[in-house]
Amino acid sequence: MTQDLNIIRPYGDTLNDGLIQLSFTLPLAKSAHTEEAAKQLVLKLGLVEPQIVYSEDIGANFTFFIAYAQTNLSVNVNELRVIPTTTKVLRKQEIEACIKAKLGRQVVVLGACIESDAHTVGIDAIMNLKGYNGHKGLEAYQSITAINLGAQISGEELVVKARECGADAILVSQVVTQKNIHIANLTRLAELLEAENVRERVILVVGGPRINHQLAQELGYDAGFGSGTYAEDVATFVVETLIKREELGNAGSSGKSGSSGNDSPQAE
Amino acid sequence: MTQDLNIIRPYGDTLNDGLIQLSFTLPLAKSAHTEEAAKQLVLKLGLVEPQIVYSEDIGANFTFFIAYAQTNLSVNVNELRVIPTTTKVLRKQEIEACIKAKLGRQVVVLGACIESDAHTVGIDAIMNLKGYNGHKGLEAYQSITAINLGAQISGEELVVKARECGADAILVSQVVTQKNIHIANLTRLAELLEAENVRERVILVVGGPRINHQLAQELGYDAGFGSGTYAEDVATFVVETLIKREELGNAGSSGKSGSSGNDSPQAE
Amino acid sequence: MGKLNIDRGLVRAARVAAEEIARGVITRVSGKTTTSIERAVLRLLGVDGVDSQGVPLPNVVLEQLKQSGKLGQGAAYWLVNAMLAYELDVPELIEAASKNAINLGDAPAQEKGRSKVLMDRLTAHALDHIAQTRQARENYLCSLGEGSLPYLYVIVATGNIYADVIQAQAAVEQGADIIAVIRTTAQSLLDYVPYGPTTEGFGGTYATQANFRIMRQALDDAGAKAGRYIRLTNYCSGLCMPEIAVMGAWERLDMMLNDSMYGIIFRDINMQRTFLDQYFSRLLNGWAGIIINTGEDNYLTTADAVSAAHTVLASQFINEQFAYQSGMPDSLIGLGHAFEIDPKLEDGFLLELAQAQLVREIFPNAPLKYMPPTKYMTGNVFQGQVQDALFNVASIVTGQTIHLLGMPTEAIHTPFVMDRALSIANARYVFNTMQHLEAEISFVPGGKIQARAAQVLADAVKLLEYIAQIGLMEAINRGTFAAITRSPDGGKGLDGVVAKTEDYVNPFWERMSQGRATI
Amino acid sequence: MGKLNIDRGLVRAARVAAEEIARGVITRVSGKTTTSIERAVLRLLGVDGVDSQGVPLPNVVLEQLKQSGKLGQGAAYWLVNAMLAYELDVPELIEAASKNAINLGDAPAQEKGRSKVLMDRLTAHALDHIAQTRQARENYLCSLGEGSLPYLYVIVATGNIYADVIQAQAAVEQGADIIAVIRTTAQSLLDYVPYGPTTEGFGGTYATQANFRIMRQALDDAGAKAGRYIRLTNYCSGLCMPEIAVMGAWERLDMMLNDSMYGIIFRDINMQRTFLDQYFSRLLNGWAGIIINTGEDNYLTTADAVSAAHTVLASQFINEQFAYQSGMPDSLIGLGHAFEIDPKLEDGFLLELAQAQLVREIFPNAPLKYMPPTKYMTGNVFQGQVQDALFNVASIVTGQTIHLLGMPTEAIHTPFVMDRALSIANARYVFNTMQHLEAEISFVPGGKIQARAAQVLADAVKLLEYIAQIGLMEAINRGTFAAITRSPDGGKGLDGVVAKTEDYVNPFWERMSQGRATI
Ligand code: B12
Ligand code: B12
Ligand SMILES: Cc1ncc(COP(=O)(O)O)c(C=O)c1O
Ligand SMILES: Cc1ncc(COP(=O)(O)O)c(C=O)c1O
Repeated sequence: MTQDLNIIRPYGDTLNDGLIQLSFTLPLAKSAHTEEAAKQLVLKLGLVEPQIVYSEDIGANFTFFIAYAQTNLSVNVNELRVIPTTTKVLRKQEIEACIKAKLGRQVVVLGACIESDAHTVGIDAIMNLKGYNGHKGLEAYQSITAINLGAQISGEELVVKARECGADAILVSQVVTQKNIHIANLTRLAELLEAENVRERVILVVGGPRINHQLAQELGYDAGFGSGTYAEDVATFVVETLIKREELGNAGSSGKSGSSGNDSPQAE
Repeated sequence: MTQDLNIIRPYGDTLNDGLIQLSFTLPLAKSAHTEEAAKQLVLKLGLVEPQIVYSEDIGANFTFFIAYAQTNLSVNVNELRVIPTTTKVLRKQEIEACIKAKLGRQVVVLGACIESDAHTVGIDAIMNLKGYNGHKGLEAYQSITAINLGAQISGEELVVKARECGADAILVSQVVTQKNIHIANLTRLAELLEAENVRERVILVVGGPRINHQLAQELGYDAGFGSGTYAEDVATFVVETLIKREELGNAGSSGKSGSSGNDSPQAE
Repeated sequence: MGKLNIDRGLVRAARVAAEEIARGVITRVSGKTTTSIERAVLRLLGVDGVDSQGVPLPNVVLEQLKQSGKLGQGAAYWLVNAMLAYELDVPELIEAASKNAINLGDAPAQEKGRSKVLMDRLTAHALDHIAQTRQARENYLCSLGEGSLPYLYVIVATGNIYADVIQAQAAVEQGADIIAVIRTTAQSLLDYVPYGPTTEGFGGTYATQANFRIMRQALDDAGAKAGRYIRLTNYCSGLCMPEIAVMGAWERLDMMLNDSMYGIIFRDINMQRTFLDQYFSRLLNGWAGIIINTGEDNYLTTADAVSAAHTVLASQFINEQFAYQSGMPDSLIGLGHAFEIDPKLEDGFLLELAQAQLVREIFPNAPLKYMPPTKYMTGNVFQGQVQDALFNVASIVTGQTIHLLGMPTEAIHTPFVMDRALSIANARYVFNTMQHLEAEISFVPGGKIQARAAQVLADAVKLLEYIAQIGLMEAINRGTFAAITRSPDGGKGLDGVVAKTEDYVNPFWERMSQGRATI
Repeated sequence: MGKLNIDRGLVRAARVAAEEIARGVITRVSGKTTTSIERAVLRLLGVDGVDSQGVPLPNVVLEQLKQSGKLGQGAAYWLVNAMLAYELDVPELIEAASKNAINLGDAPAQEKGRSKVLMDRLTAHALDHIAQTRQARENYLCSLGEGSLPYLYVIVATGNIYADVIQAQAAVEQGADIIAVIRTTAQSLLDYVPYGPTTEGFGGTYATQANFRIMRQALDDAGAKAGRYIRLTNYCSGLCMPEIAVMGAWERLDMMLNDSMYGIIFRDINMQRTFLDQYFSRLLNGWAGIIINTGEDNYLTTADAVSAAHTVLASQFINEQFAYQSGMPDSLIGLGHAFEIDPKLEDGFLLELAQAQLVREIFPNAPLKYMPPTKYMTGNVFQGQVQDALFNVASIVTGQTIHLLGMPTEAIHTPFVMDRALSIANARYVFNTMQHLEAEISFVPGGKIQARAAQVLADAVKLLEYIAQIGLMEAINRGTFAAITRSPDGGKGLDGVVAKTEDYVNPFWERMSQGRATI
């Protein structure tokens, strides 16, 4: 199958058939009208040939729908801009070698699950010795001093600790996202670090299942990592960024410029 | 929950949150670019806050996506026009009584699963004695002569049989819909009946899981019935229509006018 | 040994009755052949291609012979005779015949000895080719290995063979072991096999030899990449059953849907025609080492899975005996059954288990084919995943062999590429997490499961004994299976049933059924 | 009797060790009370509402007493004493106190006899009220009946109590038997209970008495319509555990998440505080006929379900003994466990079955709470349905009592109204189609399932005996549960642990633990 990257459409069983499955609930009791409303809604999304294949009254004046429909829209993959955190993830040994060769000192990384969030499994997967899926965590790196503060750490505590241990990088985790609480928490932290003059001195990284690099940058973080991240992904980013900053001989100000607006950490 | 019928939106867990689940496949191997393409596609559908919650490389350069997103669009339920086949479905005894009182003769109904389609379970559910889900089929109606031709009946055969038995109504079933073969089959049958001058003399009804009344009317049928239809649904429609036509004292021409364009069989 | 503690005497009684039933049918149709068998013979002898009108050459030749009333001696006789008479090889002869330059039936009779030599050579050539194909499969299985049991069987059905290939390759990457190319709705009633690669079908793709070859190649490639042999399946069914058997043997199909009664019941094909066709095609399938899949699952789409459970079992006994009549070994008899009990029925799963285990214990060496829920699937694709999950559980817990994957979208459309991926993930999870559960559990003596199994078996025996009395044809006439009635002289394709003459020749029939009950 | 053929001697040994462990802890913290217990006492005596700053009155009063160092005698003592001294009823007194017009600790000591009379009256009043509430539940259960086992338990978690009500009512119509209102992420570490109806929370809704009442009413209505009693659940957990027990008893909650160690391990709450709080709250829960749900499932979110299986069992034994210490009967001890084995593990389901059956056989009279897969759920909602289906299978096959429904969207968001509908349909189908499967199957002697169960039990006994030796506090300090370590003097809320004086008064504690081990 040769694929025209200018026109990428969903695929059911035939190229460009544009087939999509949807499901949703309408706050109406089941009736012919409700069914028609569901169909109209699908049409309003610009989809064609809507098929309401299932509808069920799920109580309390709600009707659940499953639909299939087609889209004539397409995406031009050649035009997409995706910003990678790094061009190539290094392996543990490579990272260790890199730190020894280019930095010649311990890198201090501070991790925490902030504010009301107590989901530590994710940050533990990155920080703790054991790691995740057979990928060791940062504690296993000889040239990294990894300090994991654990759950429900307030921004204030984090600032104190970061100063105390002279952190090179702060890794924060946010898992609960309901009502966008993660956005509120992350924004508050970024502002606090700024106000406390810590922001410029650290690489600030956030991770979690609903986090991605783009969102992180929008929030003023240096990088963001989503589901399936391993310690080496973050370590590569941290170490490469540190080296670049030190090479510029001017960690403070270049760190600052790297913290926002800049598209790719590589491009600094 | 009081609901503004002018603005009906999907409901996740809060009124008007507009939440929708989608899934689709893109014909691209999994990569950050493909993921971004999926997100862009969701945005192109006019949805906001797209969350790609799952992506999987499913082989042969396909990636499967599951997404949740929100719509700000809404449907005005007060403005929807839904055409019912009948205002109220009669029960078996009522139908029988109605035929005796108002028509005073046997009603002849011919059923068939047409062309290449051999899915007889649906038409059997309507026609055969046993019926469906405890609802007896038309064969169980004393005042209805129900003739079920079964599977894979060509339009030509149907015309011959309809003439032979003096059918009042022809009930056709179409279950296979791939590549819209049902549309082709149904259109062909309607044209054939027209050409053979049978169309005006019968009530023409179609049923099947992907059929609805609107589609049927667009194709020149008097009525269409979808999933979960029972014999009494069709019988009510057939009998009421017959009575109206006979009351107009002019079965031929009113039958004709009822066959297309007319919104509601009730409105005749 | 078994978990159900079934009465082995009843199982023997069932086989005795079924043997009598099958033999009765074969005896009754003996002395006849069919146009489709003769076309199959022509194909085996090398007749292939289409004429200028696009009519397949086996049909062209057959029509010539039929019209001149000469079919009774067998197409093989006339072909070989004419080859000798006109000193032409098969393609030359057929080309001439197709242009009406030659009428096969008009050729002067040739010397018997010469005929026999040529006939033997052509027959040996064809059977060798099949044997080589079979060997090729063995070699692949040896070098590549295969998926673990139960085999994951999925369908592709885009209507376009090239799109099917893409779907199939994705399925293999997802973990499928067997790919079935579903046939377009209209094909089974065609009295010829379409020719060449095809790109348009409805609810399926035409079964053509070219399509078989294209898919075979694609699956060999995908299998090599995946490191396991991928089996290919199609439908040896409908009016052209024997011809498709030839094509399947040629193109190394590994399985074929092939039932002794499906065409009669579900396609209203004449029963004499079907019984003859199934006999001959099973000879071929057996020879080619092709596993047949019987179609008892279909009964449960029109009849109720609880009340008609014994008809499924009875039919399996009959299908087994028909296969034995054609000399097939147990290892090729993929009896079909299905998980089709109403999900709303309390303890329905217990009955499913009872049935699946019963079939497993009665046919321990058959590569049973277990069909997923279809009838009670709805447009609720999420709930569909659950129904399919329980089907997967039933399969692994009762040790089924060929596992046809249920699709969440069963009630909606033929599978999308993502539907198959979801189904395969479903089955792989269930099979893996319950890998050795079968060995871990036993059924309580005298419990609901054992009682149900005993009942179904007893009812099946009763039914078989009744059928043995009245004969299978009459039994079908009385609506015994799938609640559908068919008369012995009704249905499509009766005009293709032809009386054999004394001197009827069919070298394949002879060779393949050596040492077995012959018609 | 059982299916696992477990060593009953080991079960006894486990209980002996667990009893020693629980008693050891209770002994060690005896002589202390906590701010939260005292606030609970105040609530029981009628202190409710907030001051002009929105601070809950139990906290206001408590702070007064604490600041003047008078907590050691118990809040009840000071409240009653001041009531007599100033001749005020509770609301009047508290209003005055909240305005700092009166300091409870400053009131002159009143005559013991009068104090006792008033104290007894207030105590009886409170306990009567609880008894009436309990009776109301009994009446409902009698007149309406309840859902069949396992009970279908779903959560609502919109953050807004009014939206929760809508979700809950839909869930009841869908078939739910139990509604849990999940608490907002931040609440468990608050050292006060928020007041009034609330409409904003994150990942859950604040637990307030008003919210309890609103939901109770809604469920009574929905239950009346549905024709079955609907149970309401919330979290008796965190720094305010005892106060929430009071609120739950008042507002007729039917179940409470209430664990002896969860707060220590997962919320880093000080262990002395937690052990005291859990003791007192269980006294109340027992008195109110509220089923507690323990939180062992949580261990498996940080530890591995296979290698840490025995820690779950050991913890269940400990939770059981702590409940016994508070005088709870088996029928209220809803021990928790979970279906959390990696779906990729071969034969993982066998291990799940072994564990669920083991717990069932060891705690035959406990209303076990079985938790669904969460950790290995992914964004693949279709596959999620399959994981949940197998969980449902495990539950019905091992006779669990309280079945917390898995949601297909577990890895994505708190449940949408449609997610719940799908989950309930999933479970109802599985339970119905497998209704009597449990009675039908037995496990092969010495098979993988029995062997696994034996191993887990043996390991649990070993662990319990080790903990009995070093003491539970030290064991937790060494990271025995959930791979998390906590020190006896670390964690939040230690400042709320207060030494009792000789003349400490807590009329509820006394009344409720009559005839039982007291602290
Ligand atoms: C385990 C779990 C818990 C455990 C947490 C134990 C612990 N110590 O962590 C317990 C039981 C305590 C818990 C409680 C709650 N939970 Co919870 N929980 C989960 C669960 C099942 C798994 C999360 C997990 O461990 N994933 C595994 C890890 C490895 O994945 P991860 O977190 O995504 O991390 C990876 C990446 O994201 C990334 N990453 C993550 N952080 C970071 C940081 C950096 C710097 C980097 C580089 C990378 C990185 O790398 C990791 C490895 O690849 C999820 C559901 C699910 N299946 O996802 C719900 C879930 C996250 N919980 C949820 C909720 C609501 C809660 C509660 C609020 C419920 C309640 N009201 O009681 C409470 C409160 C907890 C609190 N105060 O935060 C919701 C969140 C909904 C939302 N989207 O907002 C979820 C999605 C469940 C649901 N559907 O309702 N939970
Ligand atoms: C049973 C079945 C079969 C049986 C049919 C037996 C028989 N005698 O009917 C068998 C096994 C033979 C079969 C074969 C095939 N089938 Co089929 N089959 C089904 C199945 C599982 C159930 C259909 C059914 O019986 N439903 C129950 C009845 C009661 O429902 P119903 O038809 O919707 O009828 C109700 C209403 O629609 C309405 N109604 C229907 N007709 C009429 C007519 C009138 C006048 C009125 C008023 C009402 C009415 O009332 C009925 C009662 O409420 C569906 C999947 C599914 N779960 O839906 C696939 C399905 C319909 N089959 C399908 C296909 C592709 C085929 C094949 C083409 C596959 C192949 N290539 O071999 C073949 C060929 C058949 C052919 N030539 O038509 C596809 C169709 C895809 C599509 N959308 O185009 C489906 C959806 C499966 C799939 N996902 O691939 N099939
Ligand atoms: C044996 C057999 N043949 C054929 C088919 C397919 O139908 P058709 O005859 O339309 O190819 C089936 C149904 O699945 C079957 O079981
Ligand atoms: C016993 C117990 N308490 C409380 C909770 C909830 O956490 P939180 O303490 O944040 O309310 C859980 C987790 O589900 C639990 O099991």
